Amino acid sequence: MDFNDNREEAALRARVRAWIAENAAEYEGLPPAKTPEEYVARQRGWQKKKYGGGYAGITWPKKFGGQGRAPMEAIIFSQEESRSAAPTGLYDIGLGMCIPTVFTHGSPDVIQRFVRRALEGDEIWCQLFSEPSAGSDLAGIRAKAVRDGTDWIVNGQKVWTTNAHLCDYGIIITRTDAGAPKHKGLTMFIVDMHAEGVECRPLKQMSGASDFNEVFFDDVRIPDAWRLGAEGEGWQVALTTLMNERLAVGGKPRNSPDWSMLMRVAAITETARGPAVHQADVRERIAQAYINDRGVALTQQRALSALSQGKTPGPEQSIAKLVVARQMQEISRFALDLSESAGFLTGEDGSDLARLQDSYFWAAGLRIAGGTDEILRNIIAERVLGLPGDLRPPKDTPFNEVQPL
Amino acid sequence: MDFNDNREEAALRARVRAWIAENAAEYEGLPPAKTPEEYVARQRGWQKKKYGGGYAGITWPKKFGGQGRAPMEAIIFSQEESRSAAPTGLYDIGLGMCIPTVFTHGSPDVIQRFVRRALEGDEIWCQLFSEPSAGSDLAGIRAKAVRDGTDWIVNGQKVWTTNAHLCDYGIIITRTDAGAPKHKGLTMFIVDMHAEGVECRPLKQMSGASDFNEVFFDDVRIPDAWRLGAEGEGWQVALTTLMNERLAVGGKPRNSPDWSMLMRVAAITETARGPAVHQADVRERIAQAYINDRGVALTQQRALSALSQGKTPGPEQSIAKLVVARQMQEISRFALDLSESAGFLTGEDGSDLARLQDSYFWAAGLRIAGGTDEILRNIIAERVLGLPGDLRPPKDTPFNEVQPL
Amino acid sequence: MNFDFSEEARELQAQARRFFDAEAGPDAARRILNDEERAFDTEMWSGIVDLGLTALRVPEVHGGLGLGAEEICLISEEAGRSLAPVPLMSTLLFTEALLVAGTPQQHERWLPGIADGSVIGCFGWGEGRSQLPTAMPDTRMAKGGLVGMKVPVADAPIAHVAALTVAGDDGPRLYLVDLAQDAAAVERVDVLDLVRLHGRIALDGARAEPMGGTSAFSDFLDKAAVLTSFEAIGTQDAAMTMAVTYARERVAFGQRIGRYQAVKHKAADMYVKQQLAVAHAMHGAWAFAADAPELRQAAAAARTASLDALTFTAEENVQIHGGIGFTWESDCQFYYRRARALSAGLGSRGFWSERLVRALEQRNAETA
Amino acid sequence: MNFDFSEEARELQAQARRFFDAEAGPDAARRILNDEERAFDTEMWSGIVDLGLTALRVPEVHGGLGLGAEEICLISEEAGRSLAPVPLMSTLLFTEALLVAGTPQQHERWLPGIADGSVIGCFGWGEGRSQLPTAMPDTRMAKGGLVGMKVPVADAPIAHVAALTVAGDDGPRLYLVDLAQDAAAVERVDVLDLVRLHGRIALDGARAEPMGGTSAFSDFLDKAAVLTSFEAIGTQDAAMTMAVTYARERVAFGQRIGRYQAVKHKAADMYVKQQLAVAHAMHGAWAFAADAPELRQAAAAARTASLDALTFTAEENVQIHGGIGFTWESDCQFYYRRARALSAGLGSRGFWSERLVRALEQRNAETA
Repeated sequence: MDFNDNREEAALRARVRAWIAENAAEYEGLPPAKTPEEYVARQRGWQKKKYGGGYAGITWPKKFGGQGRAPMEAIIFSQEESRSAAPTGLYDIGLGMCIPTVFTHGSPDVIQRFVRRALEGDEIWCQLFSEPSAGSDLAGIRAKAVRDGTDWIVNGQKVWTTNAHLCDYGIIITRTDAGAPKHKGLTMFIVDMHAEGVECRPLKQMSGASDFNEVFFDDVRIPDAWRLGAEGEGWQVALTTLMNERLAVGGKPRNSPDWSMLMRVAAITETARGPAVHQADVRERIAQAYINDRGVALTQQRALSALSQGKTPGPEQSIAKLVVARQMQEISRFALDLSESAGFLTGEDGSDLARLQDSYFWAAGLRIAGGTDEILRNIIAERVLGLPGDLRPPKDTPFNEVQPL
Repeated sequence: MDFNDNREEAALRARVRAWIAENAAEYEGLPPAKTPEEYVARQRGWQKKKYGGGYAGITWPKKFGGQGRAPMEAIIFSQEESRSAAPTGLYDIGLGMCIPTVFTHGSPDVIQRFVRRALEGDEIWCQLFSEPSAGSDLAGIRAKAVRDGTDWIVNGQKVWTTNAHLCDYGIIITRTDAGAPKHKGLTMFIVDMHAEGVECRPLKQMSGASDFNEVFFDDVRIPDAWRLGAEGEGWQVALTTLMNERLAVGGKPRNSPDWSMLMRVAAITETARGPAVHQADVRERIAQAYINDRGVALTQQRALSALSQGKTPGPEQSIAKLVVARQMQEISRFALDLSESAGFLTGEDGSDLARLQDSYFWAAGLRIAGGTDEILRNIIAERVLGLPGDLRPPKDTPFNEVQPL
Repeated sequence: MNFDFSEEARELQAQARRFFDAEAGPDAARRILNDEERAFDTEMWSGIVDLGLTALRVPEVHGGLGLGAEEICLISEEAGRSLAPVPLMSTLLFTEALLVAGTPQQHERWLPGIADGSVIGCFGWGEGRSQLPTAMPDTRMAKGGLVGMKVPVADAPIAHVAALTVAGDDGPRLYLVDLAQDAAAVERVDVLDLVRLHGRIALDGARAEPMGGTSAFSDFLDKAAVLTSFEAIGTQDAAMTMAVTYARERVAFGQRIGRYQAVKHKAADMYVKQQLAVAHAMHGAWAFAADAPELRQAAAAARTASLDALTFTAEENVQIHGGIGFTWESDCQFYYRRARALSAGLGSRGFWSERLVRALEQRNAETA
Repeated sequence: MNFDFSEEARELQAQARRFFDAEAGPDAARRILNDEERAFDTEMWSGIVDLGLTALRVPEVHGGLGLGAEEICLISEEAGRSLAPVPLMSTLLFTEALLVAGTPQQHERWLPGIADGSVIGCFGWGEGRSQLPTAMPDTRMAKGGLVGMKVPVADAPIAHVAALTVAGDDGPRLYLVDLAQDAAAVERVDVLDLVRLHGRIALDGARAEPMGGTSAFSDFLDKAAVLTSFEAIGTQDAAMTMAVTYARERVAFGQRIGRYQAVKHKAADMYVKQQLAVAHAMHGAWAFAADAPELRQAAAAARTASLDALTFTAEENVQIHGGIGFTWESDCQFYYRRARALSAGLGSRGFWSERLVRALEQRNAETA
């Protein structure tokens, strides 16, 4: 066992670190971008540098413009990148989920048209899957695509689309045959987000912030050449995308409260029995938080180790979001409770209390996003432990004849 | 609101108390019975006194030998009885569950033959429902009864039968038509526990104690006249019995650990941060225990009040066992943990630690007996909150063709 | 025995409920949410006053109905259920402070206005830092008046008069402060609850009159705990109903999600926690009405159990709703936020569970 | 980086597992259960010694294999999984005490016998009252020897030698006691675990040799925590496998009970708790092997998390089995009882979670 890099890893890390230090220097100490344009420009600038330096698409096949290298190299790059001031995030969904779907299921022309431009940062992508009535049950898609000559006409609504308003293209899953069984009548397309009939609206969360969009499609035209996979095979295509999502879903959101923050808040808080940090119940929560936070981080180390050894990580990874989201809600509420009525006052941005308040709201969403607590437990029990699936209504009923039970 | 008796209740209570004081005096200070015979003799003696005094079958209709009085009177009697040294328990299942089933579903002859003798204490009854493969899913009964002239021949096995070895008669549910759907092929009978082919074996629990029996039936003959309800109607008959069980299932087992016991143990226990009773986590558990224990007791007061007002208690009652069993396991484990390795040593009967150890085992069974935690939650959600039932396989498949999914 | 509310009290509750069902609820809350000023609903307030809800506890001699604790507990439950964006709970708490600790002169001065709805009261103990309701406040008598700061105080921006905790010799005690004076400056503050108005009261030598000592304050705190427990139960019941209704209708994977045990058992747990809270709150109502020595422990248990039920239900209501529950447009946020308000309003569950154990120890010591 | 065990260690684990799968498990445990004497399985013990499991950590110079912490952690996991009714864990813990704190003479005297299986060791700290492993023991030097009482001590009735905690100047320290002396009388005691033998050691002026001071004891405690965490994880995994297997087969209401989310999610929670425990235990193994300063916190986290996982799994394994799980004939009881044994063996979760927080505070202070 060894937590340190091996020789090759260390050499790579040194190289990467030097490159990042040189290239990301210009972003240090910058204030947050003031406009969406400035935000996009920074992100695009950095993506282009990565492309130029040979650090874009590190694990992608060379024929798609990638570097064809091992996952560990991508991980080391991203670890170092996240320690720097480099502006990242805008390309994560496009390059992490959309484009791999494009190069797995798209025609050679489509690959030629889209992949390299995305990798170079020229075009930004989003993923258009969730709908108001297709959340956990993603195959319940209702957005319709109807064939019209060599085009398709799309109508419907998508939700929870990250950065839709900044994107150039998206991958969209639609129902093309309502008479087929639920999972059989779906088809995936590339859609031009600037096309006529596409409207993005910010989706306001209960916290008041808007981190996502709703996207409405009103007679939007898509050429059949932009279809990904065969007609009616959209569900299989979506599974490719989602597999990449599972790998991408990380652990704890950066800056979310952890055991040390609870310890800090408890140190300055009085209870009826003296300082909070001396109280056994508070200490118990700190211990629990450490076990959860650090346990998830160590579990991720196990997965990285497997990657580093050229193995496929085991199913351990699947526990991360389940543990993290719940923990975030518990610890935020507990710390806010400790702070009594002070934890109820808002408006002091940047304070520990403000972070706890944000987390208390954010955690409620994190318990739902990317697989609810309940769906994740099902996945763990069924895929890892081999328990049978929930009893479900027959799968072969035509979608438009399904009677909810 | 008033926790005290109203005038009539107070008068009744005074009368009852005086009667019990006089009649139960002989049991005061008695050591536990040394033999089953002695145990039965004491219980029978007390039941006969109650019968003589007009305190047996208080709420039963007069035509069955009861007193035809209000539930509140039975409650007041049983409250006073439980405060006395009177030996009770052996007749609870027979008079609480079996005989009400007999007088609801038995023929006049059968009622004539059995009801009064049971009430007088001459014959002791048990309930033979559960089987190894019919627990939560009680309708999964496999014990078979086959018609033979005016008799039925019973074969099969029952489990979790309380006091079977001391009983004279039982009510038994059997499958009489395996070709009918699961709930339709059942029939209920009275069975003579002394008949040839009936064998009772003590069923040892994981604690090592044996509080129940297994009962094996090997070609046991039952006259058709002892059938309760129509052939194939056994499930409806069983529901009568179970309805009575729900009313009978009380709260916390007597002497099980509560908040005050935890407080007592914590007062003599040191932790790394001083006396346990000063520790916030221990105090939190004490508070939780009080909320659960007292909350259940107060909930039962609500039900009693409803009875006392002549109303039917609401569904509040259904929470009692769910809360109590869980709480017992938690508090026992927590207190044993607090006692560190001393809580692991056994053999000191009667000590707080020994009671906690017993409870830790008993609670694991209580979470299962009379409806598991999971079944109770289903019942609350479906019957109280009106949520739909679990999706189940079709109910009309013949029992012997059911393929488990 | 009769461990239930009287028919009369239940009838009054039903009346209030009909009113709130028609006038209040999430839609009324959303109107306030969408109003930058968070102005309270004066029309609804008139209706409440007309119903006599502010007059309930006021003795008849002061123009009220002179009713007991039972009625006011059930009205608190309805106020909680309805999310009513009016200063009803604040005024009820202020009224109880007056009844527990006020002088005859104070009664004479303020109770008639409460009864006729012209006076809005409030109660404040927090001072903007992490602090317990029974901790010694910084606010004290100096410069011939009160000096200090109280924040957050529910409904302070619209209240005429406040009961505030002030440093006494051996703990906090209550002072009555007429807010119509320059030395008691009130401004609105932002809090997690976006419907109920909160304010900061800056006291700079404000004229104030004592209302009882520390032990009277403690009695008031227990009675306030009983009332806010009923309020919390009402809010919890509304959130539970919202969750259950959605679980009965929403379909995923071809079946209503209420069929899934994960959802169903969550709902059952909401109910179990609710029923425990109700039992303790009723015990509290009885102890309040009977002036029983159990009040301290009953109030603490009621408050702890009701906060547990409300917190769990508010959080899992969002979870049962899934993505939609996490949006601004969903009503889930009202309960999620109100759960924080109720916790912050009178000390969190940790404070009350500790108070409960102290009360149990006290009783143990007395009976030993 | 390589946060995983070496191939060699995994191979050794697989070997041990094959042996235990064939020889130990619930059936072997039941043989002991049904034996009034609770005699340990000497044949199994010979097999274990032949496999070299007692010799693993003994330096080559003393006739052992001189292997590191990784191997012994994985062997502990298998010992836990198998419920093996042999004094393997006790002997491993005694060996670590010797390695951490023993003198060269003590090594010379005892290690060869451990390696060849002729010496069974044990470790005792409890004294029959509620007490923490780090509390000052009553057992002390007097009458020219040790005076006091140690109970319960796992495997004491069959052990030749013991490492016991004794009052030092600033806390407990270890003494080595040869049990072949009249002044150290051992008798069997009854405990909740009916498979693992436990005893009381009455010390009446027993000859004893010091093994290191209080800080050495503390180091030993951390290493023992790592080993028993792996043991707990092994036991937990066996109980989880039992629960999952049953849930895949048992049918109720026409479907396998594993289809019900209430059962399924319980199983998922077992797995989640296990994986957290495994991650921390591996961190502990690394810190143990690397003599890293993180050992204190890693060991405490591993122990806390593994007891959590084991307790939950042992309890819910019974629940998933329903009525049958509550019978004497079911294997559920072995895990339900062993969970108590593992908690009692080295301090409960409360002790270790407090120790964890102290370690975190210490690290915070150092890095500040």
